[in-house]
Amino acid sequence: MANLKQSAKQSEAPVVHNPVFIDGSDLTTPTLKILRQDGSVYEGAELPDINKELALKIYDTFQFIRALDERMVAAQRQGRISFYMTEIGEEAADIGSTAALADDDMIMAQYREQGALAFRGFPLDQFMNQMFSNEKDLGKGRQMPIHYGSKDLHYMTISSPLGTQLPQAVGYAYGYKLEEKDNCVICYFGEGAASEGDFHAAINMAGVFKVPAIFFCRNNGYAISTPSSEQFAGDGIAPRAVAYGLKAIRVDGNDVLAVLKATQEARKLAIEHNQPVLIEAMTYRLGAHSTSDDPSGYRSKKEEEKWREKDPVLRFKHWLIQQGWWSEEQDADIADAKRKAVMAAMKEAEKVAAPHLDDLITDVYDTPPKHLQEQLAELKAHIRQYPDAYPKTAGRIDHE
Amino acid sequence: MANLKQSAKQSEAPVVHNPVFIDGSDLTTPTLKILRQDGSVYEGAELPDINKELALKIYDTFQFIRALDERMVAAQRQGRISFYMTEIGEEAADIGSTAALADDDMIMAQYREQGALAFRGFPLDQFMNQMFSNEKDLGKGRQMPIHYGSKDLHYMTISSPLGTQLPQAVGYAYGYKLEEKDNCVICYFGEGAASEGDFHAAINMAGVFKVPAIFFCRNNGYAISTPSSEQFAGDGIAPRAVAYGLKAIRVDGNDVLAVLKATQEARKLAIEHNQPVLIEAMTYRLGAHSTSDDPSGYRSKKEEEKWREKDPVLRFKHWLIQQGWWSEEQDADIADAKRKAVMAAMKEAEKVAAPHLDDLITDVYDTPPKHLQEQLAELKAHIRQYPDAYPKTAGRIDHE
Amino acid sequence: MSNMNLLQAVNNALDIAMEKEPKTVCFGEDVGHFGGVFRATSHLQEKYGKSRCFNTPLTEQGIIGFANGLAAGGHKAIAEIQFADYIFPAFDQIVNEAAKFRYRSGNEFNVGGLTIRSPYGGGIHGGLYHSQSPEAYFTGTPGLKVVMPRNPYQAKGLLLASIRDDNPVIFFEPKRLYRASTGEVPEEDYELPLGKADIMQEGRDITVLGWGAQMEVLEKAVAMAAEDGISCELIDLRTLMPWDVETVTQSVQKTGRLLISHEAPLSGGFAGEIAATIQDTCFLSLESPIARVTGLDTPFPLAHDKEYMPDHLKNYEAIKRSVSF
Amino acid sequence: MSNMNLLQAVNNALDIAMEKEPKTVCFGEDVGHFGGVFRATSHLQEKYGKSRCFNTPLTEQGIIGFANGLAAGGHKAIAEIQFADYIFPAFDQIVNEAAKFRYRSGNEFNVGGLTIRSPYGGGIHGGLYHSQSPEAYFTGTPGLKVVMPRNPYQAKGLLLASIRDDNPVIFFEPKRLYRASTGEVPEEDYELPLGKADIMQEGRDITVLGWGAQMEVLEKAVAMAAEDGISCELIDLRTLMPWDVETVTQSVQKTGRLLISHEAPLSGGFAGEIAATIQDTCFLSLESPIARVTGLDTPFPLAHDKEYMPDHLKNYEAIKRSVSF
Ligand SMILES: Cc1ncc(C[n+]2csc(CCOP(=O)(O)OP(=O)(O)O)c2C)c(N)n1
Ligand SMILES: Cc1ncc(C[n+]2csc(CCOP(=O)(O)OP(=O)(O)O)c2C)c(N)n1
Ligand SMILES: [Mg+2]
Ligand SMILES: [Mg+2]
Repeated sequence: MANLKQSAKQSEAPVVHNPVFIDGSDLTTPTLKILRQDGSVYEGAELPDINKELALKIYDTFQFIRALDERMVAAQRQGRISFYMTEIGEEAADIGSTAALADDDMIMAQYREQGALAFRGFPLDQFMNQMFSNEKDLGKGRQMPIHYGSKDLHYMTISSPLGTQLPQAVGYAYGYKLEEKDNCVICYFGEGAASEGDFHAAINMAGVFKVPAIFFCRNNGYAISTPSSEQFAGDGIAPRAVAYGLKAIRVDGNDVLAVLKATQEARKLAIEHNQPVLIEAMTYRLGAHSTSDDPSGYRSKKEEEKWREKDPVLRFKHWLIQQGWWSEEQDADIADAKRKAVMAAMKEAEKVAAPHLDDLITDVYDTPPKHLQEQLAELKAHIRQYPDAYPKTAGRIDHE
Repeated sequence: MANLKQSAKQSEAPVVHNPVFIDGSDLTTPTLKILRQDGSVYEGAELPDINKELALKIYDTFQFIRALDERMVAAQRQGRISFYMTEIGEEAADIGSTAALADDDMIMAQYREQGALAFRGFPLDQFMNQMFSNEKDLGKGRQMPIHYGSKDLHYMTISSPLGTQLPQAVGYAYGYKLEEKDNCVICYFGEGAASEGDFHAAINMAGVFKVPAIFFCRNNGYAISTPSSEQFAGDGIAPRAVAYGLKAIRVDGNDVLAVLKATQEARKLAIEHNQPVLIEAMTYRLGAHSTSDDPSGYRSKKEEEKWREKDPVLRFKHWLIQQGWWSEEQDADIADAKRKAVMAAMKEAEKVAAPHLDDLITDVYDTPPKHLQEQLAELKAHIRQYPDAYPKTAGRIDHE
Repeated sequence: MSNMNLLQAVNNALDIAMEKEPKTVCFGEDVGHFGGVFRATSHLQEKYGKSRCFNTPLTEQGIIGFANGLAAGGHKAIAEIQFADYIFPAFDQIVNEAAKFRYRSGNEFNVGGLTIRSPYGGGIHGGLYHSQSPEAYFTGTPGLKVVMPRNPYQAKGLLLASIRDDNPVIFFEPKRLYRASTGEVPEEDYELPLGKADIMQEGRDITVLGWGAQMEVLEKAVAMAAEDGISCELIDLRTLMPWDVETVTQSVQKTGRLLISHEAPLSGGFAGEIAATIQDTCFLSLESPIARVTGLDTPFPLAHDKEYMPDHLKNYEAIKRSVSF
Repeated sequence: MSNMNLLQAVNNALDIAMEKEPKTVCFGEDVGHFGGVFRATSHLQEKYGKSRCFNTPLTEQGIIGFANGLAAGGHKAIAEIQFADYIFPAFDQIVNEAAKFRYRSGNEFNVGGLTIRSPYGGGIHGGLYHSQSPEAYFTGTPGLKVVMPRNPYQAKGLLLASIRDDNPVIFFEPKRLYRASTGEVPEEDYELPLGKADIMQEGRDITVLGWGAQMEVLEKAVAMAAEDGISCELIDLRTLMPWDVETVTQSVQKTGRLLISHEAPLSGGFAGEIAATIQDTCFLSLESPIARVTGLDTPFPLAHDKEYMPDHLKNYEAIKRSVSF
């Protein structure tokens, strides 16, 4: 079980009579590792709570996400969707941590955590509906691809502005505490987003209000082209939590068992003690930042190769095989099946119509106020006049 | 000399195979103390660079600020000025630290650092002109009392929004670095203001850009009514600097020799190594937050008394007398002289006219654009029509 | 009925809201034990406990971020920003998050339970940073409602409606009137409708429109005009977004003239939006240009605040100019 | 002269500004080695070194706070905000600090050396957060200048003028046109005046006014109208604050009609301010209501972005409506 020692309080702090500056060398942040790359477990390592079923569910999600990411990058290149972001190389981080949660713990993600949503059971066709902005998209076709959200699955809709979900997670978790629910919030963010003021506000408030929240940092080395060495001068993100009265742990983010273990322990702290925890997962964004990006402009292939050797999916596969829970044959089959399913779903989603024009003005407010109704009416009249110019909607305007 | 050890880097960090959470107990922040309350020096304490002249200049500033604060609170009660803020109890912090700087190091203060400005030699009548918003005010009567500023004295004009000066200090210090000046910026702020996002942005950027800046936190226990226990859960402010790759030191903020020593060392780090430093001065706001506030609503007289016994001015006086540099007789004289000077200056400033109406629109831009000139012309015409309604300005409008 | 000042009316509304709906939570800087720097939240912590009324750390972006999350979880989050001048660090959480929460999620999530209260406006010798009227920064953001009451009765009814409205509402309180404005206020729970202007006085010659503290000024101006035989229709807009185009249009179609007054600077102030709309809806009825009587296009000054303010004399003169155009 | 796209023109202006004035510094997210996500700062780090062109941590409030301090120290600070949609975390540093720096200090200090560049606008399938046109949030803030160019030639001349202007300037670049708009641009240093509108085409029947990327749309609409025999006077406002009231007034006094178009939502958009001013300065000349053709009062949508946009057809129809009023 995790340490629950008391924080040192000011009053007990020592006195000195000559100036001593403290700095990063006064705080050491160890990294939790459980799995070696070959799938063997470090000696003395304590395994997380995991059985075959959970292990295979995690692995299934890995495979699904790999298939999805690969396919959608291709789809973007073909011009079928406008934008995509992969999580290749980081699957163990979001999927391993979500696997430690209760199904109704709220997930507040940044944008590179489709794996967490898949683990929760978001249907493949919903992924596709979102990316194709069609009328079946839960988000009504309003946001760019990958901005998923699902109330049923307790996955807060993604918002592009970075860092904003962090103080929101504190408020959401405070709501759990008020209602004495046995739930926590997990809030994902990148090491880049951790530079936003909202990050600081969030962890400071989490410490003061003692909320059941897990702040999960994917420290993947880059924020678009900016390496973490130009993002911060400290020793990563974990020490910040210490400074604000939280507990923190650093894990090998490519080691799904370490991630799972750390998150299981963090969840206990959050739920049982209203102790907010920050987890820093050290990982690497193997792909481009997004389909709009080309990393060859700012980093070397060699660096990428070094990290490709730490592939979290492969590492976990080795362990599964060593457990006798999985085989190479099954592996080939599943990859194939996932690819086919993704392709089929994509083709389906492409056929679905765009959202109805009326949804241009719904949800701005709970009900459309008069001025929006008028603007919509005007717009419809205009579209009727120029149907060819608005092919997506012209055919479907009700002829009031 | 201060320690200049290297920061521990991630790569060297240890690996563990069982989850270990780090928290505040893993980092100890000692407090630097040099002077005891009775004016004696702790054994083994290293004194700052200080001679009789500097010591008496500091003490003179203490006395001036006490006289000014006392008088202006009374003036506010009498309705002569609208607002005032005292720094009683915290004099050692701002004055002791400014005393460690070069005269042309930029000071970017919060608002409770009139002592720093007085130490720099801001004339008494200028203090008064600002508070009476008269036409001699360098700020042209535009800001509330105590929002001083002086280009000549390298004291950035105070701005009410909290925390905003912090990232500005980083930019200003970066300018010094670009020009390879042997200067640093000192940036004062309260422990309350340290909760603003701008604080985090500032120290993170300072660490990354390695700028010659000293972030000086007056941790005086309160932000208006909010005690620091409801402001943050960590061990004060200093550990935050560690997390962001700065150096940090905590000092007894009522011990002017400790403050001076720490700031002298910090300045060396800043100037010689472009090493940003955070100084946390532990002190107490003995007075009300401002003349609009009444602290009896949120804290006990007993708590205040405890801190009154730690009076920084008295403590320093004892030391001065022990040095043979000062006497009780001189003390009585100086207090009396300061009070008289303040009173006289106040009476002078009250007589000075309000700023000219034209200054209502200057300095919005470098030169007033047409629309502002027109608005002013209209306003003048209106005032001419109703001179009695605008007594401050009606008499002085040029009769174009 | 009991006689209350505007602060008491706000406090009373919060009290009722918290009593009736246990999911209601009030927070902000110094809001807890102390009851806020203006004491709008006095005694609420005593009555409802520290978990429902509390101090926050000093971070406006954190406060509204927290409030958004709390509201998204189904609570009524009432956040106080100590002065409207200090709302800007929270600007992103308001305009990019709160305002767009429902829309971007296709209504999977919303922060309809959010209300942001903040004292605004000049007249207290506050200079640049204790005087601003930032309403127009928010009226230009689809998804937000903006409400500004003029007196205690209005404040209570509009605040209760704002809290219960299922949209994020920014509620700006005229701090100059906190203690200066008193009046009879029902003790019981009541709401005044959002989105509806209030015709305070009917008239024939010109429509005079404002909101919040400015209504007091306009009442004086209108009274002066009356002595000159000018009959003004005085309207309090109350809700600035979505605003009551219909009531204003009807009034201007009748009077043929419109004056709009606010403390915020002229350029970019909300009067511009109203004038642009009304010159369209009332083009054929307008007998003189729509007049705007506002603050100057400067930061809020201190020594010259009297000169800066759109006071009753400036409004009175503008009324006369408009009528004799 | 050489043929440049808008990005190249911006890059070229930055290059010249940095070359001529060593106190000029460019920074922002990904601005350094990589040259910015749009590559507006390409090669500047190579040429002028890492200390004068560099990446910042990912914090807009920090970037502008830093820029304010650097400018206060006498440097020309050119800060990039990666997308105008992400300018809001810096709102406080812009509207409460940069805009008021000179005024509040009585000119003891100023940040006249500050220029904030940011790509704005829709048309790149960006949805809510890669499409916004937030200019009106800034035009309502005395102390700021706001500039928006329409093509490469304008971009270079206006950006150089903005950098050298001794006031904080917000320079919004039409990202839709970054590569799409090309044209002849002088290689040498030149400036175009701030505060002056540009009459792109003279006309008799109606004044058509816009700025930035919208000018391209308006050119099309005006051409369509010309085929119907309607003679439009097309004006690019270029500087939104302080704006050229005189040129617009003179034009409307001549044509008797005005249409203003922008991508931002209608309510609270800058067209409102212009309409309010012009209905006053041109009251007796106006032959039809001032028309505003703008985005809808919603967040910027994705699937329906075409429907949302104030395209040439909507403008064309509005021109006809106005002329036949
Ligand atoms: C407030 C804000 N500023 C800038 C951006 C543009 N942006 C999108 S992603 C990104 C980098 C984020 O890096 P990080 O947080 O490390 O996450 P990662 O992409 O590595 O997963 C940037 C700068 C944004 N979305 N929001
Ligand atoms: C952005 C902002 N929010 C709120 C305020 C109102 N306010 C003025 S001083 C203050 C407390 C500051 O406390 P601290 O930083 O500890 O400084 P101290 O007063 O103790 O010296 C508050 C909340 C402000 N000026 N600016
Ligand atoms: Mg990253
Ligand atoms: Mg304090």
